[in-house]
Amino acid sequence: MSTTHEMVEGHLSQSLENLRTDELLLNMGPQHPSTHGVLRVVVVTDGEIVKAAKPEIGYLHRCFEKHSENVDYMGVAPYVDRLDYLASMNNAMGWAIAVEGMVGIEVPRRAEFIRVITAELQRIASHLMSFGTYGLDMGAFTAFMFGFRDREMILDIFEMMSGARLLYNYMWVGGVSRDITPEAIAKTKSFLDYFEPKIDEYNDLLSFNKIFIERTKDVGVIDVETCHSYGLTGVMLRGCGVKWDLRKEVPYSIYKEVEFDVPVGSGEMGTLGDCWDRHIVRMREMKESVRIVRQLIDNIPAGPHRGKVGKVVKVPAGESFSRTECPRGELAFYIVSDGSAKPFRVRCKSPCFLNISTLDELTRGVMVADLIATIGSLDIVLGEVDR
Amino acid sequence: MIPSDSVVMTSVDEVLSWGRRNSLWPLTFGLACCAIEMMATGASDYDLERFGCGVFRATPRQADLMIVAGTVTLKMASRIRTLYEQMPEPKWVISMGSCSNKGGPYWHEGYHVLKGVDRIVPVDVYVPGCPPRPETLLEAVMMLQKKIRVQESSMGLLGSLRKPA
Amino acid sequence: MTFEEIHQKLVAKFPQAVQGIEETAPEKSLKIHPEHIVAVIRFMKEEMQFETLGDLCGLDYPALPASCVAYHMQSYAHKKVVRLKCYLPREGASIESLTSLFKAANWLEREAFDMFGIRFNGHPELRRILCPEDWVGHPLRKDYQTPDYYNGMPVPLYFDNQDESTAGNAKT
Amino acid sequence: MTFTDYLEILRDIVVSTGKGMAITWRTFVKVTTKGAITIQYPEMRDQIPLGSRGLLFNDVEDCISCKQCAAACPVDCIHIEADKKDATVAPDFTKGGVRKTLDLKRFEIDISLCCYCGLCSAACPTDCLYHTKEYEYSVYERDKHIMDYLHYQR
Repeated sequence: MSTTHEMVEGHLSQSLENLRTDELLLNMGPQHPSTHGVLRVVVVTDGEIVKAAKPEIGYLHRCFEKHSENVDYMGVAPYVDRLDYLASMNNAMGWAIAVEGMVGIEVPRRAEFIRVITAELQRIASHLMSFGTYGLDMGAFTAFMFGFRDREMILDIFEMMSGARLLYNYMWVGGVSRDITPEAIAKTKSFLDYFEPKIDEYNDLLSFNKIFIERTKDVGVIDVETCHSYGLTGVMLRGCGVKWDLRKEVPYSIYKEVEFDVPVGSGEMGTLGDCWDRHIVRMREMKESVRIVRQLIDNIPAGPHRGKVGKVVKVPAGESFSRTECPRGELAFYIVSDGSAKPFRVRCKSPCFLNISTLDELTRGVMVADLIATIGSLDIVLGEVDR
Repeated sequence: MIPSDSVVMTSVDEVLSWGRRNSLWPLTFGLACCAIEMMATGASDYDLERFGCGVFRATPRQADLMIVAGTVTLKMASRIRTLYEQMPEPKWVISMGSCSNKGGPYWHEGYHVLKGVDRIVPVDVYVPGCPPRPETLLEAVMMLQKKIRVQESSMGLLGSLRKPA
Repeated sequence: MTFEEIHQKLVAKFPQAVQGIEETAPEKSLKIHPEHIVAVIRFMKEEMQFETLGDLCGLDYPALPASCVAYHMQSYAHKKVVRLKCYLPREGASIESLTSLFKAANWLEREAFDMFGIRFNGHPELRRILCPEDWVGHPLRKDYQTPDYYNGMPVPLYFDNQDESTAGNAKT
Repeated sequence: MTFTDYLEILRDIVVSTGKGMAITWRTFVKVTTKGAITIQYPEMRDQIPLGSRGLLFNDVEDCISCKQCAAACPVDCIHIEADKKDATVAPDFTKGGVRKTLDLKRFEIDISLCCYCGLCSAACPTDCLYHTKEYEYSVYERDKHIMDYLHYQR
């Protein structure tokens, strides 16, 4: 006679076998507070565990490449600003450098200085945005408020320089559209003095908060092999320890005259290449950007702010693939020109497009909350993903 | 006796309309660059919360106001129509930015862009700009509140529930 | 490692694959025969330290008439980017897929198929990525006509004969 | 995960969250004493810098209808119609002294298509088309956004 224990065990194990639990197909739809825009992730979950998370994109496909075939080279700049609308200055700089490489215009030194200053300020603003929204994803509302408060100061500087708050059309082919004024220089300097200590404050506020660490360490781990296979660049690559920054390795503009170092993830809190590493690399990159702007802001040389460029930019026939380091990775423009006023074909290789394609492989078998943490750490902008 | 200045005589409609227009709960619904300016409006510098409009609800079930901020693409259009239908009845739409007004810079070659969100959703206030300044969005919210005051009180209590179909 | 050395190495290894150099302005590009593209890229990945596929995009040359796939191989060791171009017939072009070598190729090829209609044999799930599933035509081809209606919604702002925009404000 | 690890994590959480709370508290004190940074919009307006790109405006007297702006606009939202002036009429000059050879009949900018990039105001030879600092012109009907600058009342 089996003891009551065995009977209960037998009954329990027997009844659990044919207990069929279905997997839930969940649409983390195009409208979702933590998908950073119109990204749709089709999630197959077994309870809390994510079986598969296939991202669906294309909800913000605005036909950039079709537009760039029907507008002249100066007219493409407003569309390039709207690609990665959190880092418009970096996109515009990438586009301007690509076209100048083909035409061979000599950009005056003053314009180069102004360009690097604005590009680095834009990098700080973009990383502040990523810091704010990543805090929001993890439930920390103050990070969003602090991040936006400081970002507004940078937007005020840009409005004084270029006339617009978010999409500037400031970097024209051959230089910059308006000269930098002494008030803008003074305001930048006061911003730098105000902002430098704030980065450590924000690290104490969010990055070294134990709850934040527990939520992001060992989550969404990427190794170097996956990076090369997916073609990931920028913060994703530096997050897993590879010291590769285009501004250092293949320096364009005047980055070779500026010294700064490249922060690299080192697996302090968890394994190497997890969400926390990527976050801390972005925070330390802000410090480096402040250092760069400090070195340039005081000795902007005199001279014209734009080189000799006619009303219509004439580009000789040819092809060029030029890469620049954007806050989200290496943004490249592959321009095919047939010598007419309009480009024959413009291909924008966007880093976020490849970043989000890794989502399925990163989030197999994780909790749904970690799926949100991984999407937040990829720091995607849908304007650039869908082009 | 009740001191006369402390008593406010008003119709139930006025109170209903006053309550509605001062607690418009928007739907978190950012599409593109205008969404960043909408978030900047919601953040600390230009506070949308001062107009009772700062509580961004994630689900359409609890939202009264849909701010369409960004480019409406054809793939997204059916979703916007579904979201609009899921919102409870007294609902309003603000179309923010040139893209959702009439297609904006993407009207010429945008094969995948819907030329204006008012083709799928009735719009109450059009906000110009690309992207509009946060103050422009605040002014649009104030214009919408004016429109609610005029529209509600003129139709009476039951009228306000029977929005023109 | 300059462009000429890379060219020599590839010609030495694949004499019939490399069809020549295109003298395009700032950077030259290599014309590769479509049949051997996977072998060439595998060789570049394993032996010539081109660790990652920088970009893969489609092009449409109505004049030739040909459609083309441009591969940009990126090397961290040499700090260089090399462009390989494969010319394909304009209608019904198809080429071997690179998903066996690079996982980035999965999405990049889906976009090239979506925009130009170039089929990639051996791709795990070749379907549209940017346009909706039921979209007709491949938009980035030069002879593409914007559809007049999609799911009942008018697409162009002005129809040819009207100046006034086809607003058609929707009822509630 | 022994009990001491659990306690350790608990201690870290309390310490780091406390540090974060301290930062928020300091900000709270600073804000209540020195005043919030929120711009009380309708009563208090933010000071917009010079040259900020708001609503476009065309000073029609100076316009020589050269259509440079329409050509430079990447979005084609500027519609201009002008016809020849017959030579018999006395010549007409802009403020800047440029001779106007064309008679402007229609100058409209569809603001709900415009992307405020500023390429048109840069291309204008007589600088009559420029961005004002105006940003409060939301409307209830979209057709009011087609700005007709010939009979323009603001």
